[in-house]
Amino acid sequence: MITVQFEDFDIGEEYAALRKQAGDAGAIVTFTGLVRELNATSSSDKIRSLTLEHYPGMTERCLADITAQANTRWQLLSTRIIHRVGALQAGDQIVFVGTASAHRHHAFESAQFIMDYLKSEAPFWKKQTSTADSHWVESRDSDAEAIARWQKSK
Amino acid sequence: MITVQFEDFDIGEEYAALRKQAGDAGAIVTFTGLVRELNATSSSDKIRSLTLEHYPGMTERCLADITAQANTRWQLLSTRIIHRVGALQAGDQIVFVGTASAHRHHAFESAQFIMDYLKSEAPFWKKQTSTADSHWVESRDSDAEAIARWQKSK
Amino acid sequence: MLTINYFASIREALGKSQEQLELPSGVKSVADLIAHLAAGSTRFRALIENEGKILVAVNQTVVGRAHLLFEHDEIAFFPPMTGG
Amino acid sequence: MLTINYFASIREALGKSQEQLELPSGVKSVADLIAHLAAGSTRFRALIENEGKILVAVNQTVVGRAHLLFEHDEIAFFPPMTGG
Repeated sequence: MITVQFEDFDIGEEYAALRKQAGDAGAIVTFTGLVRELNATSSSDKIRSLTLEHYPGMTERCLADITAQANTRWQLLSTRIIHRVGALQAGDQIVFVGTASAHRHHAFESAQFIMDYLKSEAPFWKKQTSTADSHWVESRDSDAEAIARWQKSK
Repeated sequence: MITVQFEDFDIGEEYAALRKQAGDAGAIVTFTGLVRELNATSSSDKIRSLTLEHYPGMTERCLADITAQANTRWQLLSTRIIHRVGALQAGDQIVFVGTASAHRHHAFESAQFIMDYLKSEAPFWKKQTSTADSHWVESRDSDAEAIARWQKSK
Repeated sequence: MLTINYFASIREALGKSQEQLELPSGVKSVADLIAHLAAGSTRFRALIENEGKILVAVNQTVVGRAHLLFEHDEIAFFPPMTGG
Repeated sequence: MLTINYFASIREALGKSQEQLELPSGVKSVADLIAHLAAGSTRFRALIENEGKILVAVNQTVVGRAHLLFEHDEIAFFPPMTGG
């Protein structure tokens, strides 16, 4: 299931839903992304808030496509993606990815794959307000490199 | 923190504790291992229960050593390992590994590393009672191979 | 009629999130549309000339500049994604 | 005095989980101890001869058969681990 929402989410509830839906799972992996207080580019510039924008329609489609790709590469019993949009504060939860499989490596790798593709291909944009200024976050080369790794190992 | 216990555990609570302890984390990964109903070696042989035995003292020491190794390889803000012992039923939770880091790849890889080493090096043994019989589970080559992968990428 | 969406820094720079226009005669591809929009708007021209990478999606799929356009296409301009 | 622990299938096959014995004279290494135990117990001999891999830990660290033993060592025999 894929959800783009303003509201926060509860990891305990999401885990319970994955476990229930997966049936005979041997492994459940969850990833949660949070708003860091310290800016990655400067240790003194403290992030006060983030605003997340998305492209309604294309975002959901893109996440569904990433999930479909993960399902062709690994044996998955259930997957879950939640991405928040709107105004967020330092420490807030931004994104959740959960995967359930019979095998632990399938659950681990698919969750990492979904996060790597989500970062580079799903139409979300972050605007960051920090102690220094307010600006749109720039994409990072490391995110494109994370994708290249999966394409090589196909 | 490392715990070997008879009691079940709650993913929501463990996640909340990791998040609190980690401070300025950008990524939290959780892995939960569950008792599968279907035997990996036969699709008709249903697992009724598992009994988990460990080596008190050595097990905790070994898990602490694996955690220390993970901390030298990745930048981690907090880690958590829980492993249950005693009698478990199909569908029960067996093991929990949680990692928190500023960076998502650190959180993902360290959780996978801890699970791989836990499986091959921590003194736990499973006895399985299924529809067919009752026997000690044999170790699998794939678990040793998972370790070899980390040694290569050192 | 084409629907054109602008997101994030592009939306802010243009001061609008959406516009609709008849497929202009002579506009066959995304590259043609960019040239058409740049000819009609100083802000759009500045954006194309000064901004780094600008992505284009047609009908919610990212495409190259040579991609052909048709009546009723949904087009979007946005910077590289920074979600997650 | 040595403390010897047996776990899992080894414990079940021997019918005991722990024993204590004086370091026998002539027993310098893990291999020597295995030979000593096998000489004194049909069950232990059968286990060593028939079972696949048996691991040995001394003072809670897995060691090879050449590892030297000392007074007060804590020794353990067990099959390969299957946790997680």
